[in-house]
Amino acid sequence: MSTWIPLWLHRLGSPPTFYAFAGRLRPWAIGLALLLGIVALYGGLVLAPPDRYQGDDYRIIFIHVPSAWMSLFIYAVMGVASFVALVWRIKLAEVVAMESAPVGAAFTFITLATGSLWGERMWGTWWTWDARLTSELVLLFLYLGVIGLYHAFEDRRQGARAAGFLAIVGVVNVPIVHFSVKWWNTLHQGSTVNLFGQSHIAGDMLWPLLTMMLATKCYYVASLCGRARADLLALEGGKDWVRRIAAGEAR
Amino acid sequence: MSRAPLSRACAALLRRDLVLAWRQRGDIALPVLYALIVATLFPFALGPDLALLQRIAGGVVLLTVLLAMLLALDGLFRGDLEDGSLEQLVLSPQPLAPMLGMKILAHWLTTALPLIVIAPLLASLLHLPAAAMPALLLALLLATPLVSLLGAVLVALTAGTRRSGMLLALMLLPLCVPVMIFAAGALAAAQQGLPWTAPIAWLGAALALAVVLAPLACAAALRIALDA
Amino acid sequence: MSRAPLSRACAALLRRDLVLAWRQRGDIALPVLYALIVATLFPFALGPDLALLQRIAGGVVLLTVLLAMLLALDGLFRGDLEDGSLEQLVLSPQPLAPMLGMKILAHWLTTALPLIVIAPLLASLLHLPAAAMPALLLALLLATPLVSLLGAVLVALTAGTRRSGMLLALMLLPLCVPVMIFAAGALAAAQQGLPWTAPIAWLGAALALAVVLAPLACAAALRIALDA
Amino acid sequence: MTATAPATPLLEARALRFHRQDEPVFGPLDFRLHAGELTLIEGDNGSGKTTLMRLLTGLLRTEHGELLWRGEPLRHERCAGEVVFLGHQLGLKAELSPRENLRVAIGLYGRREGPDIDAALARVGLAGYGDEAVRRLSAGQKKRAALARLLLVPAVLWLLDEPYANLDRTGIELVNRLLEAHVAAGGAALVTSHGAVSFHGGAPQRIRMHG
Amino acid sequence: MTATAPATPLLEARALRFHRQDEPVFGPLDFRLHAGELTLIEGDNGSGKTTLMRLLTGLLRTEHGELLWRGEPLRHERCAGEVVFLGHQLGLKAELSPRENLRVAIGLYGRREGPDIDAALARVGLAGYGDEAVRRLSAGQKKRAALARLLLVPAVLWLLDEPYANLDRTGIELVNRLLEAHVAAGGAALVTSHGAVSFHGGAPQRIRMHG
Amino acid sequence: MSGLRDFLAMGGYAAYVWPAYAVFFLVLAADWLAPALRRRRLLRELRGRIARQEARERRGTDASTSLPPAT
Ligand code: HEM
Ligand SMILES: Nc1ncnc2c1ncn2[C@@H]1O[C@H](COP(=O)(O)OP(=O)(O)OP(=O)(O)O)[C@@H](O)[C@H]1O
Ligand SMILES: Nc1ncnc2c1ncn2[C@@H]1O[C@H](COP(=O)(O)OP(=O)(O)OP(=O)(O)O)[C@@H](O)[C@H]1O
Ligand SMILES: [Mg+2]
Ligand SMILES: [Mg+2]
Repeated sequence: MSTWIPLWLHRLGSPPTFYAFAGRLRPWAIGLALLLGIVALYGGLVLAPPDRYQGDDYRIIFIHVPSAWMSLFIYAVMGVASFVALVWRIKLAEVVAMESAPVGAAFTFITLATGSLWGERMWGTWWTWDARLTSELVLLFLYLGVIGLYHAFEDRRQGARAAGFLAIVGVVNVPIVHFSVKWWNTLHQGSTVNLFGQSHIAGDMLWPLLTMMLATKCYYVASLCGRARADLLALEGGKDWVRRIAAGEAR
Repeated sequence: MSRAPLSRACAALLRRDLVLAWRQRGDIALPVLYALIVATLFPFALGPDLALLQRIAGGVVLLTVLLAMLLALDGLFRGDLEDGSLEQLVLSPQPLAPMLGMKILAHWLTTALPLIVIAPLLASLLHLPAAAMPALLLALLLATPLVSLLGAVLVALTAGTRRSGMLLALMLLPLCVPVMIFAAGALAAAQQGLPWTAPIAWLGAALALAVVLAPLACAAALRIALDA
Repeated sequence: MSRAPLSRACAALLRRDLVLAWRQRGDIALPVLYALIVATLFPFALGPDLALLQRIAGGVVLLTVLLAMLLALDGLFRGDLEDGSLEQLVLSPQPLAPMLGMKILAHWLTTALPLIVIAPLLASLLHLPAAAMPALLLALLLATPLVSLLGAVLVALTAGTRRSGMLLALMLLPLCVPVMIFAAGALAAAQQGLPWTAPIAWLGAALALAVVLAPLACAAALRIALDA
Repeated sequence: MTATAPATPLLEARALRFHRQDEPVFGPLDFRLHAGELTLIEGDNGSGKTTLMRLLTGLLRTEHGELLWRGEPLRHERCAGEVVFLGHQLGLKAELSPRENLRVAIGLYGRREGPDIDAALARVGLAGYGDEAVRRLSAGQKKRAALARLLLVPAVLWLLDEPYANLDRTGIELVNRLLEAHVAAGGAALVTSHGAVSFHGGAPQRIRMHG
Repeated sequence: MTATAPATPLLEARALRFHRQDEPVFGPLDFRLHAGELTLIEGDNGSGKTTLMRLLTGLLRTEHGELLWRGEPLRHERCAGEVVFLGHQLGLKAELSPRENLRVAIGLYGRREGPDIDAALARVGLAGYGDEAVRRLSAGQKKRAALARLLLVPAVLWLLDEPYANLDRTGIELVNRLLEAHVAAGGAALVTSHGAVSFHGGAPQRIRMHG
Repeated sequence: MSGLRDFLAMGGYAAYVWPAYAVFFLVLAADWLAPALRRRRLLRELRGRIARQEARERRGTDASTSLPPAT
């Protein structure tokens, strides 16, 4: 047990192995994501009753909140992977960090867009400069900065190092987003879902929310697999295994 | 044969940058003039409503100074990168972090300091109440080196790239927001006659941290950037 | 052997500048992001008072776009001057004025146009009433090329000097004030529901004049600047 | 190539001097350059070779002495398109590829009959580098990309300021062959260099700066 | 000069290769450079000479093969102050005078006993140009100002990338004499060039890139 | 049928709810397609690079022929 896990990780760390592994994992992950997503949407859009105060409008919650969680979760993953990449110079960690960024940015954008739509109805304005909204916007900028920096370098590994550096510095923002509602008084509502304690939300709204959260996690894994595969091709362009793939797909 | 002591090297570098800035004093004056233009055009853009101007004066001065600094930030390493001086600096037997600290200091002295000097003028152009002036100056004295230091790290990160401009701006935004919030907070409190030491203290603490860490981060970032 | 016709030369130059801008699209995005930063920081600087913001929104957007353009103006000829391309252009068998017209056009397309595109976004970030939007866009569409054209003449004049930055800013200020006054006038009128065609018409007339004269002046200025 | 009457020289300098802030840069020079001739400008570092070149292009103004183009005072409009200049700064955009740079040059200067861009790139030894950004080329490769311009644009007079710098031996050979072919086809060239020229088409005329 | 045990070479490369995005730039190289030796790096344009130099300074990271400095892996901290690099970009600030530029170099790198700034400027033929802005010097004069740095800073290893480019004949002579004196005093030098070297201190070792 | 219409009307908030869902799905779809397109482009570029390298290697072996003929 204590020996095969490092061994397995080491094997997986080799790009061609990971390329193949990700290729096999991807269909499963996206399949699961779709399945969970459909179930959650059915539960959220059809089964769950209208909210007592908000009517049907609250149904945005089923995408807003999981997206918001993912935007933070993915940033954390990216930060950890960047740290590993900078300290131990593991190519795969670089790939995971850098390819997480676009997915995270997508979820952050969704959070902002859906939040705005919701806010237009709930608060009468689609944007205010309160702490939660602003720090989430800053999160988007951080993601974009990481992506931009990565691609701005000619040498990808150099880019990964520079962007990883930025990602680590930006980790400070993650707790700020999460606790902003607590630290400052904001228009945005506080924590309602509590994984460990009592959640302040009806059960038939809670389960689709949690299912959707799992679906987005699965989607992240699937998307990351696809992106990492593409990135590995770019990164290892000179290696034989990639050239074989290139030659193979020419036919 | 004699090794160059660190202090001598720092002095040489600081002196070089200051002399260079003096030779190209037109370029130092640019941010100052830019700030002046903003302060001059503002009343035209908004119409000459005195109470309105007075109300927004503090924020506008802060913002203007910060933006004028950002303008100049981009050039922090550009010249040295293009003519090969940066390579010579990195290859010198001196530790890189203090050297970069000197460069940042020179940059602050030549861009931010003139801005701080004219800030009272800008403020009175916009009819800022005199009572808020100390808070404004103190906020600027703390906020500008903070922006210089943190900005330098980002500039170093983008030094090796082609598309530095956009990236820099992208990365600077999240950085400026908190600085702005604290500085503007102090100013607003002062304008309303409330105590304004707390946000200033926060800025001071952040500055102390940045003085120590930013040159190190800058050196690390620059080594990454040059490795191409 | 074939002489290059003027139209072909114009197309080649325009295309070159657009391709270059695209390759360095980070640098095009810089003014846009800069404008975004200003619009983002403004509410922090002033505090989130909706009515106040709304009141100054139009002027701030105008000013921001203009300043962001000025930012980029400085680089209009710098790159070409440094790598010798400008000499090659001047020595080519083409009349210089239309060539420079193309460069100015490319510059406007790559800096001002993106700014105009995001201007509505900026405006709504600052809660500008929707009714004022057409006036804002029209004012920008006329004011930005005017600034590009007049600015180009000044940039050409200062191209050969070392202290370009300050000079440029100094000379631009008196130039921007009238543009700003007319544009802001139109906007203020629109915001109050008054007719706003007169100031816009003035801007249009100035633009028509500038389109004809500015490239000629620019060419003359550039020849002077290169003779050193 | 445009044929010129052999009597009037393409370019003629009479008592040409240049002062910079009243300090003389180079003394009075007299020379004539006919079509089909190559002239070397020789002189130590700082003797004014580059300055002379810039004067000949019309970028600097002639204030003392006379400079005639086909017998008439040299003005930019008169010689435009017939002169091509390659200086210490190569005039290549670093972000564009050699191919794109050459395409712009053709757009501005027109195109001579003869090789197309690909052939010109191959001739200067840059086959395979046509689509790389110039920024990524080595110092000598950049120089070669600039030389390719000479092959493509229709110009009678080539003004080359140290064309040999940064080139390897085959590159130096290449420049010599390019010059020979240009002169043989009736063109003219003024070249500064510190000694790499070996010219097989008759002894070139020499201008010594600083006597 | 610092004396080294003759057994361990100053600089040693073992199977040194460099790849740029997985494309090989130059093949495996093996060489040793002892104190008191001069090595020429030869190769065509684009063969990787400049890249090799940047690798030797530690600006680029060695990823394949080994690079040893006095027997230990080359790291910047280890060789700092003992190596001086002169590349295609001269590292001079255009707005400062040669004298000011050299003063900065001394501040950063320290000063060897020997000539002072004025003497060094005179030695490279820039007497009288010490206070002119570098921007106003000719191409060759700029190069000479950069060469003066070699005379002033204490470094054992000189890495010179095309030191002869843009120099006139006396300038080329000057570089050759500088190299001889440096090597005679126990220094070492790596020089790339396209053929201007004439060295009187024994036949230099040669490294062929793309051999 | 009216069930579906009610469902689509979202209690009067269709204008908020459905755009939100549309954003969600469109953005994720774009995210999903991006790597596939990039992969195609990468492989195409890679094949070009291989071809270029082969051309260079060929050029390397008979470098003398690329010289212009001496007159
Ligand atoms: C642009 C506007 C908005 C943004 C950027 C935004 C952002 C976020 C973020 C980042 C989170 C996750 C926080 C965390 O996990 O710590 C979140 C959660 C949440 N948001 Fe929003 N939001 C916006 C508008 C709204 C609106 C208008 C509502 C409804 C009135 C809303 C309701 C919620 C709820 C209920 C949660 C879950 C809180 C929890 O249980 O932790 N949001 N939002
Ligand atoms: N920054 C860069 N990015 C990518 N490729 C580069 C870069 N610099 C050089 N190259 C490529 O690497 C190879 C070696 O370049 P290098 O500059 O080391 O050559 P060199 O031997 O110094 O040539 P020269 O004699 O022309 O100076 C060339 O093919 C060049 O195109
Ligand atoms: N922009 C300038 N401003 C003032 N003086 C200059 C300028 N450029 C050159 N000089 C001076 O004019 C003289 C001639 O310079 P020029 O560049 O013409 O020399 P050159 O013969 O080309 O030398 P090299 O062989 O080094 O290229 C030099 O003494 C130089 O210092
Ligand atoms: Mg010269
Ligand atoms: Mg080289």
